[in-house]
Amino acid sequence: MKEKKRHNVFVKGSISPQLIADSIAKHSTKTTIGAHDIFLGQVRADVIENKNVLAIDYSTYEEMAEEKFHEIREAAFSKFDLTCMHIYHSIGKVKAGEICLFVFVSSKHRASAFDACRYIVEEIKANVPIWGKEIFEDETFVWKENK
Amino acid sequence: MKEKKRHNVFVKGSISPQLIADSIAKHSTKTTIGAHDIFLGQVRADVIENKNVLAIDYSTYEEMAEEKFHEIREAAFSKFDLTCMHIYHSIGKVKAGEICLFVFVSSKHRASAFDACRYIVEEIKANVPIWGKEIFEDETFVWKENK
Amino acid sequence: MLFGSLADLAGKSELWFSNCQDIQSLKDKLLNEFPELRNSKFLISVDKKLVKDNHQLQPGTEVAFLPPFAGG
Amino acid sequence: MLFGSLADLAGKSELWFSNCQDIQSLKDKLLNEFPELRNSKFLISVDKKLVKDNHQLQPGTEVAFLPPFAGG
Repeated sequence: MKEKKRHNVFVKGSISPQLIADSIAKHSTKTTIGAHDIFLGQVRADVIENKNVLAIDYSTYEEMAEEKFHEIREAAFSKFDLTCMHIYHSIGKVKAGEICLFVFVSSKHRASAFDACRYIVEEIKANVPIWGKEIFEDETFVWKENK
Repeated sequence: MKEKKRHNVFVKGSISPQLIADSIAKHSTKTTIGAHDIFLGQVRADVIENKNVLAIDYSTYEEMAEEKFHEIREAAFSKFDLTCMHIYHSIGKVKAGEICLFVFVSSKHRASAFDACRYIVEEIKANVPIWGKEIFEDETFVWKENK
Repeated sequence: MLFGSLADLAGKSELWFSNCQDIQSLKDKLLNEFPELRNSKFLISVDKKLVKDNHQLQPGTEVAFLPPFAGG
Repeated sequence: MLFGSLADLAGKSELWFSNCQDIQSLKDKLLNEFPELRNSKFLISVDKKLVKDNHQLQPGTEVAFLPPFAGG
Protein backbone atom coordinates (compact mmCIF):
# COMPACT_ATOMS: atom_id res chain seq x y z
CA MET A 1 0.00 0.00 0.00
CA LYS A 2 2.83 2.41 0.82
CA GLU A 3 4.36 1.78 -2.58
CA LYS A 4 1.06 2.56 -4.29
CA LYS A 5 0.44 5.78 -2.40
CA ARG A 6 3.92 7.07 -3.00
CA HIS A 7 3.23 7.37 -6.70
CA ASN A 8 -0.14 8.41 -8.06
CA VAL A 9 -0.79 7.29 -11.64
CA PHE A 10 -3.33 9.97 -12.51
CA VAL A 11 -2.17 13.46 -13.40
CA LYS A 12 -4.64 16.33 -13.86
CA GLY A 13 -4.40 17.50 -17.49
CA SER A 14 -1.49 16.81 -19.82
CA ILE A 15 1.84 15.27 -18.82
CA SER A 16 4.59 17.87 -19.22
CA PRO A 17 7.95 17.18 -20.89
CA GLN A 18 9.45 18.59 -17.69
CA LEU A 19 7.90 15.82 -15.58
CA ILE A 20 9.44 13.33 -18.00
CA ALA A 21 12.87 14.99 -17.77
CA ASP A 22 12.67 15.02 -13.97
CA SER A 23 11.76 11.32 -13.90
CA ILE A 24 14.70 10.48 -16.13
CA ALA A 25 17.11 12.57 -14.05
CA LYS A 26 16.06 10.77 -10.86
CA HIS A 27 17.39 7.50 -12.28
CA SER A 28 21.00 8.66 -12.51
CA THR A 29 21.65 7.34 -8.99
CA LYS A 30 20.46 3.86 -10.01
CA THR A 31 23.67 2.73 -11.63
CA THR A 32 22.63 -0.87 -12.26
CA ILE A 33 20.27 0.41 -14.97
CA GLY A 34 21.56 0.09 -18.53
CA ALA A 35 18.38 0.64 -20.51
CA HIS A 36 15.21 2.70 -20.26
CA ASP A 37 12.21 2.35 -22.55
CA ILE A 38 9.67 5.15 -22.46
CA PHE A 39 6.30 5.12 -24.18
CA LEU A 40 4.38 8.36 -24.60
CA GLY A 41 0.81 8.55 -25.82
CA GLN A 42 0.05 11.85 -27.54
CA VAL A 43 -3.45 13.14 -28.39
CA ARG A 44 -3.94 13.20 -32.18
CA ALA A 45 -5.91 15.90 -34.00
CA ASP A 46 -7.86 13.20 -35.84
CA VAL A 47 -10.46 14.23 -38.37
CA ILE A 48 -13.78 12.47 -37.73
CA GLU A 49 -16.64 13.22 -40.12
CA ASN A 50 -14.87 16.40 -41.27
CA LYS A 51 -14.35 17.75 -37.77
CA ASN A 52 -10.98 18.16 -36.04
CA VAL A 53 -10.36 16.71 -32.61
CA LEU A 54 -9.14 19.59 -30.41
CA ALA A 55 -8.73 17.66 -27.16
CA ILE A 56 -9.63 14.49 -25.31
CA ASP A 57 -11.35 14.68 -21.95
CA TYR A 58 -10.35 11.61 -19.91
CA SER A 59 -12.40 10.13 -17.09
CA THR A 60 -11.97 6.94 -15.08
CA TYR A 61 -13.44 4.62 -12.50
CA GLU A 62 -10.58 5.47 -10.19
CA GLU A 63 -10.71 2.71 -7.58
CA MET A 64 -10.91 0.02 -10.24
CA ALA A 65 -8.24 1.71 -12.42
CA GLU A 66 -5.85 1.85 -9.49
CA GLU A 67 -6.36 -1.84 -8.82
CA LYS A 68 -5.73 -2.62 -12.48
CA PHE A 69 -2.58 -0.48 -12.57
CA HIS A 70 -1.39 -2.30 -9.47
CA GLU A 71 -2.05 -5.71 -11.08
CA ILE A 72 -0.24 -4.65 -14.28
CA ARG A 73 2.71 -3.42 -12.24
CA GLU A 74 2.94 -6.69 -10.26
CA ALA A 75 2.63 -8.78 -13.42
CA ALA A 76 5.33 -6.78 -15.20
CA PHE A 77 7.77 -7.19 -12.30
CA SER A 78 7.13 -10.93 -12.18
CA LYS A 79 7.38 -11.49 -15.95
CA PHE A 80 10.39 -9.28 -16.70
CA ASP A 81 13.71 -8.52 -15.05
CA LEU A 82 13.10 -4.84 -14.20
CA THR A 83 14.83 -2.33 -11.98
CA CYS A 84 11.94 0.09 -11.86
CA MET A 85 8.78 1.22 -13.53
CA HIS A 86 6.52 4.28 -13.50
CA ILE A 87 3.15 4.93 -15.09
CA TYR A 88 1.38 8.29 -15.42
CA HIS A 89 -1.98 8.81 -17.13
CA SER A 90 -3.86 12.05 -17.66
CA ILE A 91 -7.29 12.71 -16.30
CA GLY A 92 -9.43 15.63 -17.54
CA LYS A 93 -8.72 17.60 -20.70
CA VAL A 94 -5.60 17.04 -22.83
CA LYS A 95 -5.18 19.08 -26.02
CA ALA A 96 -4.09 17.61 -29.35
CA GLY A 97 -0.29 17.44 -29.42
CA GLU A 98 -0.02 16.99 -25.65
CA ILE A 99 1.02 13.85 -23.78
CA CYS A 100 -1.66 11.76 -22.02
CA LEU A 101 0.28 8.57 -21.12
CA PHE A 102 3.84 8.10 -19.87
CA VAL A 103 5.15 4.58 -19.26
CA PHE A 104 8.75 4.42 -18.06
CA VAL A 105 10.52 1.07 -17.64
CA SER A 106 14.14 0.56 -16.61
CA SER A 107 16.27 -2.57 -16.54
CA LYS A 108 19.83 -3.77 -16.64
CA HIS A 109 19.67 -4.88 -20.27
CA ARG A 110 17.55 -3.59 -23.13
CA ALA A 111 15.45 -6.69 -23.95
CA SER A 112 13.52 -6.61 -20.66
CA ALA A 113 12.85 -2.88 -20.91
CA PHE A 114 11.50 -3.20 -24.46
CA ASP A 115 9.38 -6.27 -23.69
CA ALA A 116 7.97 -4.88 -20.47
CA CYS A 117 7.15 -1.42 -21.80
CA ARG A 118 5.16 -2.85 -24.68
CA TYR A 119 3.39 -5.33 -22.44
CA ILE A 120 2.39 -2.59 -19.99
CA VAL A 121 1.06 -0.27 -22.70
CA GLU A 122 -1.04 -3.06 -24.23
CA GLU A 123 -2.41 -4.00 -20.82
CA ILE A 124 -3.35 -0.41 -20.02
CA LYS A 125 -5.14 0.05 -23.34
CA ALA A 126 -7.06 -3.22 -22.98
CA ASN A 127 -7.82 -3.47 -19.27
CA VAL A 128 -7.82 -0.17 -17.42
CA PRO A 129 -11.23 1.53 -17.11
CA ILE A 130 -10.42 4.90 -18.66
CA TRP A 131 -12.68 6.72 -21.11
CA GLY A 132 -11.97 9.55 -23.50
CA LYS A 133 -14.32 12.07 -25.06
CA GLU A 134 -12.89 13.44 -28.30
CA ILE A 135 -13.93 17.08 -28.37
CA PHE A 136 -14.30 18.97 -31.67
CA GLU A 137 -14.00 22.68 -32.52
CA ASP A 138 -17.78 23.10 -32.33
CA GLU A 139 -17.84 21.59 -28.81
CA THR A 140 -19.58 18.40 -29.97
CA PHE A 141 -17.82 15.16 -29.09
CA VAL A 142 -17.55 11.41 -29.68
CA TRP A 143 -16.45 8.71 -27.26
CA LYS A 144 -13.13 7.16 -28.23
CA GLU A 145 -12.66 3.39 -28.31
CA ASN A 146 -9.31 1.55 -28.15
CA LYS A 147 -8.32 -0.99 -30.78
CA MET B 1 22.59 15.91 -47.17
CA LYS B 2 20.66 18.89 -45.80
CA GLU B 3 18.59 16.55 -43.63
CA LYS B 4 21.74 14.95 -42.24
CA LYS B 5 23.46 18.24 -41.43
CA ARG B 6 20.43 19.66 -39.69
CA HIS B 7 20.73 17.07 -36.94
CA ASN B 8 24.07 15.82 -35.67
CA VAL B 9 23.91 12.40 -34.01
CA PHE B 10 26.98 12.83 -31.83
CA VAL B 11 26.78 14.83 -28.63
CA LYS B 12 29.90 15.68 -26.60
CA GLY B 13 29.57 14.00 -23.19
CA SER B 14 26.32 12.76 -21.69
CA ILE B 15 22.82 13.40 -23.05
CA SER B 16 20.91 15.62 -20.61
CA PRO B 17 17.32 14.98 -19.52
CA GLN B 18 16.69 18.57 -20.62
CA LEU B 19 17.62 17.77 -24.23
CA ILE B 20 15.14 14.88 -24.07
CA ALA B 21 12.39 17.13 -22.66
CA ASP B 22 13.05 19.74 -25.36
CA SER B 23 12.87 17.09 -28.10
CA ILE B 24 9.55 15.83 -26.75
CA ALA B 25 8.12 19.36 -26.46
CA LYS B 26 8.99 20.08 -30.10
CA HIS B 27 6.62 17.33 -31.20
CA SER B 28 3.49 18.98 -29.81
CA THR B 29 2.91 20.74 -33.13
CA LYS B 30 2.93 17.41 -34.98
CA THR B 31 -0.65 16.45 -34.23
CA THR B 32 -0.78 13.35 -36.42
CA ILE B 33 1.51 11.64 -33.89
CA GLY B 34 -0.25 9.32 -31.44
CA ALA B 35 2.71 7.36 -30.05
CA HIS B 36 6.34 7.98 -29.18
CA ASP B 37 8.80 5.31 -28.16
CA ILE B 38 12.04 6.48 -26.57
CA PHE B 39 15.02 4.29 -25.79
CA LEU B 40 17.73 5.56 -23.47
CA GLY B 41 21.03 3.82 -22.91
CA GLN B 42 22.50 4.55 -19.49
CA VAL B 43 26.08 3.80 -18.39
CA ARG B 44 26.10 1.06 -15.75
CA ALA B 45 28.51 1.00 -12.81
CA ASP B 46 29.36 -2.63 -13.61
CA VAL B 47 31.83 -4.47 -11.43
CA ILE B 48 34.56 -6.13 -13.51
CA GLU B 49 37.20 -8.13 -11.65
CA ASN B 50 36.28 -6.34 -8.40
CA LYS B 51 36.62 -2.86 -9.86
CA ASN B 52 33.73 -0.42 -10.40
CA VAL B 53 33.17 1.20 -13.76
CA LEU B 54 33.10 4.97 -13.17
CA ALA B 55 32.55 6.09 -16.75
CA ILE B 56 32.71 5.04 -20.38
CA ASP B 57 34.80 7.01 -22.83
CA TYR B 58 33.21 6.70 -26.29
CA SER B 59 35.09 7.10 -29.57
CA THR B 60 34.02 6.54 -33.16
CA TYR B 61 35.06 6.38 -36.78
CA GLU B 62 32.87 9.36 -37.46
CA GLU B 63 32.52 9.33 -41.26
CA MET B 64 31.60 5.65 -41.27
CA ALA B 65 29.30 6.02 -38.25
CA GLU B 66 27.41 8.86 -39.92
CA GLU B 67 26.91 6.76 -43.03
CA LYS B 68 25.64 3.89 -40.91
CA PHE B 69 23.26 6.13 -38.98
CA HIS B 70 21.98 7.43 -42.29
CA GLU B 71 21.42 3.88 -43.60
CA ILE B 72 19.63 2.87 -40.39
CA ARG B 73 17.42 5.95 -40.63
CA GLU B 74 16.50 5.26 -44.26
CA ALA B 75 15.82 1.58 -43.54
CA ALA B 76 13.60 2.44 -40.56
CA PHE B 77 11.53 4.89 -42.59
CA SER B 78 11.07 2.35 -45.37
CA LYS B 79 10.23 -0.58 -43.06
CA PHE B 80 7.90 1.23 -40.62
CA ASP B 81 5.17 3.83 -40.86
CA LEU B 82 6.90 6.65 -38.97
CA THR B 83 6.25 10.35 -38.57
CA CYS B 84 9.72 11.19 -37.33
CA MET B 85 12.83 9.86 -35.75
CA HIS B 86 15.87 11.24 -33.92
CA ILE B 87 19.06 9.60 -32.73
CA TYR B 88 21.67 11.05 -30.36
CA HIS B 89 24.81 9.23 -29.20
CA SER B 90 27.45 10.45 -26.80
CA ILE B 91 31.07 10.82 -27.70
CA GLY B 92 33.78 11.27 -25.07
CA LYS B 93 33.31 10.57 -21.38
CA VAL B 94 29.93 9.63 -19.89
CA LYS B 95 29.74 8.86 -16.16
CA ALA B 96 27.87 5.88 -14.67
CA GLY B 97 24.19 6.83 -14.30
CA GLU B 98 24.28 9.24 -17.24
CA ILE B 99 22.59 8.77 -20.63
CA CYS B 100 24.75 7.84 -23.66
CA LEU B 101 22.10 6.94 -26.28
CA PHE B 102 18.74 8.54 -27.06
CA VAL B 103 16.56 7.03 -29.79
CA PHE B 104 13.23 8.80 -30.31
CA VAL B 105 10.64 7.40 -32.73
CA SER B 106 7.16 8.82 -33.39
CA SER B 107 4.26 7.42 -35.36
CA LYS B 108 0.52 7.60 -35.69
CA HIS B 109 -0.09 4.27 -33.92
CA ARG B 110 1.93 2.53 -31.24
CA ALA B 111 2.96 -0.67 -33.07
CA SER B 112 5.21 1.12 -35.58
CA ALA B 113 6.88 3.20 -32.88
CA PHE B 114 7.65 0.12 -30.77
CA ASP B 115 8.87 -1.97 -33.70
CA ALA B 116 11.00 0.79 -35.19
CA CYS B 117 12.61 1.89 -31.93
CA ARG B 118 13.75 -1.62 -31.12
CA TYR B 119 14.98 -2.20 -34.67
CA ILE B 120 17.02 1.01 -34.59
CA VAL B 121 18.63 0.26 -31.22
CA GLU B 122 19.63 -3.25 -32.33
CA GLU B 123 21.07 -1.88 -35.58
CA ILE B 124 23.09 0.77 -33.74
CA LYS B 125 24.52 -1.77 -31.30
CA ALA B 126 25.45 -4.22 -34.06
CA ASN B 127 26.55 -2.02 -36.94
CA VAL B 128 27.74 1.44 -35.95
CA PRO B 129 31.50 1.77 -35.38
CA ILE B 130 31.52 3.16 -31.86
CA TRP B 131 33.88 1.99 -29.14
CA GLY B 132 33.73 2.39 -25.40
CA LYS B 133 36.49 2.28 -22.83
CA GLU B 134 35.15 1.33 -19.40
CA ILE B 135 37.17 3.37 -16.94
CA PHE B 136 37.66 2.20 -13.33
CA GLU B 137 38.33 4.13 -10.11
CA ASP B 138 42.07 3.45 -10.39
CA GLU B 139 42.12 4.89 -13.95
CA THR B 140 42.72 1.50 -15.55
CA PHE B 141 40.22 0.47 -18.22
CA VAL B 142 38.82 -2.32 -20.39
CA TRP B 143 37.27 -2.08 -23.85
CA LYS B 144 33.56 -2.82 -23.85
CA GLU B 145 32.01 -5.22 -26.36
CA ASN B 146 28.33 -5.34 -27.35
CA LYS B 147 26.33 -8.56 -27.09
CA MET C 1 -22.60 3.14 -11.52
CA LEU C 2 -22.46 4.25 -15.13
CA PHE C 3 -19.34 5.57 -16.83
CA GLY C 4 -18.32 7.31 -20.04
CA SER C 5 -20.88 7.24 -22.84
CA LEU C 6 -23.37 5.30 -20.67
CA ALA C 7 -23.51 8.08 -18.07
CA ASP C 8 -23.95 10.56 -20.92
CA LEU C 9 -26.84 8.64 -22.43
CA ALA C 10 -28.60 7.98 -19.13
CA GLY C 11 -27.96 11.51 -17.86
CA LYS C 12 -26.70 10.18 -14.54
CA SER C 13 -23.81 8.14 -13.20
CA GLU C 14 -25.24 6.64 -10.00
CA LEU C 15 -28.39 4.59 -9.61
CA TRP C 16 -29.91 2.35 -6.96
CA PHE C 17 -31.92 -0.73 -7.76
CA SER C 18 -33.44 -3.08 -5.21
CA ASN C 19 -34.34 -6.73 -5.49
CA CYS C 20 -31.70 -7.74 -8.02
CA GLN C 21 -30.57 -11.29 -7.42
CA ASP C 22 -28.05 -11.33 -10.22
CA ILE C 23 -26.43 -9.20 -12.90
CA GLN C 24 -28.91 -10.28 -15.57
CA SER C 25 -31.88 -8.95 -13.61
CA LEU C 26 -30.04 -5.71 -12.81
CA LYS C 27 -29.18 -5.28 -16.49
CA ASP C 28 -32.82 -5.86 -17.49
CA LYS C 29 -33.98 -3.19 -15.06
CA LEU C 30 -31.35 -0.72 -16.23
CA LEU C 31 -32.15 -1.18 -19.93
CA ASN C 32 -35.83 -0.96 -19.16
CA GLU C 33 -35.38 2.36 -17.41
CA PHE C 34 -32.91 3.67 -20.02
CA PRO C 35 -33.78 2.15 -23.39
CA GLU C 36 -31.21 4.51 -24.98
CA LEU C 37 -28.48 2.23 -23.52
CA ARG C 38 -29.69 -0.82 -25.47
CA ASN C 39 -27.34 -0.25 -28.38
CA SER C 40 -24.32 0.35 -26.17
CA LYS C 41 -21.51 -2.11 -25.64
CA PHE C 42 -20.36 -2.52 -22.06
CA LEU C 43 -18.66 -4.75 -19.55
CA ILE C 44 -19.86 -5.15 -15.99
CA SER C 45 -17.84 -5.08 -12.78
CA VAL C 46 -18.83 -6.07 -9.25
CA ASP C 47 -16.56 -4.72 -6.53
CA LYS C 48 -14.07 -3.64 -9.23
CA LYS C 49 -13.80 -7.11 -10.82
CA LEU C 50 -15.25 -7.93 -14.23
CA VAL C 51 -18.11 -10.45 -14.07
CA LYS C 52 -20.63 -12.30 -16.26
CA ASP C 53 -24.40 -11.80 -16.47
CA ASN C 54 -25.27 -14.65 -14.13
CA HIS C 55 -23.10 -13.36 -11.27
CA GLN C 56 -25.11 -13.34 -8.00
CA LEU C 57 -25.58 -10.05 -6.16
CA GLN C 58 -25.88 -9.11 -2.48
CA PRO C 59 -27.80 -6.03 -1.41
CA GLY C 60 -25.49 -2.99 -1.25
CA THR C 61 -23.03 -4.28 -3.82
CA GLU C 62 -21.35 -1.74 -6.12
CA VAL C 63 -21.97 -2.67 -9.74
CA ALA C 64 -20.45 -0.66 -12.59
CA PHE C 65 -21.33 -0.62 -16.30
CA LEU C 66 -18.19 0.06 -18.29
CA PRO C 67 -18.24 1.12 -21.94
CA PRO C 68 -15.20 0.29 -24.16
CA PHE C 69 -11.93 1.56 -22.69
CA ALA C 70 -9.96 4.36 -24.31
CA GLY C 71 -6.93 4.83 -22.06
CA GLY C 72 -3.56 5.88 -23.47
CA MET D 1 43.45 3.42 -39.61
CA LEU D 2 43.19 1.69 -36.26
CA PHE D 3 40.40 2.26 -33.76
CA GLY D 4 39.55 1.47 -30.16
CA SER D 5 41.59 -1.27 -28.54
CA LEU D 6 43.67 -1.76 -31.71
CA ALA D 7 44.92 1.83 -31.64
CA ASP D 8 45.72 1.36 -27.95
CA LEU D 9 47.73 -1.82 -28.57
CA ALA D 10 49.61 -0.45 -31.57
CA GLY D 11 50.18 2.93 -29.92
CA LYS D 12 48.99 4.74 -33.04
CA SER D 13 45.82 5.19 -35.07
CA GLU D 14 47.14 6.01 -38.56
CA LEU D 15 49.59 4.02 -40.64
CA TRP D 16 50.72 3.96 -44.24
CA PHE D 17 51.64 0.78 -46.09
CA SER D 18 52.75 0.59 -49.71
CA ASN D 19 52.49 -2.30 -52.16
CA CYS D 20 49.37 -3.93 -50.76
CA GLN D 21 47.32 -5.51 -53.51
CA ASP D 22 44.58 -6.75 -51.26
CA ILE D 23 43.34 -6.76 -47.67
CA GLN D 24 45.06 -10.03 -46.85
CA SER D 25 48.50 -8.67 -47.66
CA LEU D 26 47.80 -5.45 -45.75
CA LYS D 27 46.63 -7.48 -42.74
CA ASP D 28 49.78 -9.61 -42.88
CA LYS D 29 51.97 -6.48 -42.87
CA LEU D 30 50.05 -4.94 -40.01
CA LEU D 31 50.22 -8.05 -37.81
CA ASN D 32 53.88 -8.43 -38.65
CA GLU D 33 54.64 -4.90 -37.50
CA PHE D 34 52.34 -5.15 -34.46
CA PRO D 35 52.31 -8.76 -33.24
CA GLU D 36 50.36 -7.56 -30.17
CA LEU D 37 47.30 -7.26 -32.44
CA ARG D 38 47.31 -10.98 -33.34
CA ASN D 39 44.86 -11.94 -30.60
CA SER D 40 42.45 -9.12 -31.39
CA LYS D 41 39.14 -9.55 -33.16
CA PHE D 42 38.38 -6.98 -35.82
CA LEU D 43 36.41 -6.22 -38.96
CA ILE D 44 37.88 -4.33 -41.89
CA SER D 45 36.38 -1.48 -43.85
CA VAL D 46 37.46 0.04 -47.17
CA ASP D 47 36.05 3.49 -47.88
CA LYS D 48 33.65 3.04 -44.92
CA LYS D 49 32.20 -0.26 -46.18
CA LEU D 50 32.92 -3.60 -44.51
CA VAL D 51 34.93 -5.98 -46.73
CA LYS D 52 36.50 -9.45 -46.77
CA ASP D 53 40.19 -10.37 -46.74
CA ASN D 54 40.46 -10.85 -50.48
CA HIS D 55 39.16 -7.37 -51.33
CA GLN D 56 41.48 -5.68 -53.88
CA LEU D 57 43.10 -2.38 -52.92
CA GLN D 58 44.11 0.71 -54.91
CA PRO D 59 46.95 2.94 -53.77
CA GLY D 60 45.66 5.71 -51.51
CA THR D 61 42.64 3.78 -50.28
CA GLU D 62 41.51 4.34 -46.68
CA VAL D 63 41.38 1.03 -44.83
CA ALA D 64 40.16 0.80 -41.25
CA PHE D 65 40.56 -2.00 -38.69
CA LEU D 66 37.53 -2.04 -36.44
CA PRO D 67 37.44 -3.90 -33.11
CA PRO D 68 34.03 -5.09 -31.75
CA PHE D 69 31.49 -2.30 -31.52
CA ALA D 70 30.21 -1.01 -28.19
CA GLY D 71 27.75 1.73 -29.10
CA GLY D 72 24.69 2.47 -26.99
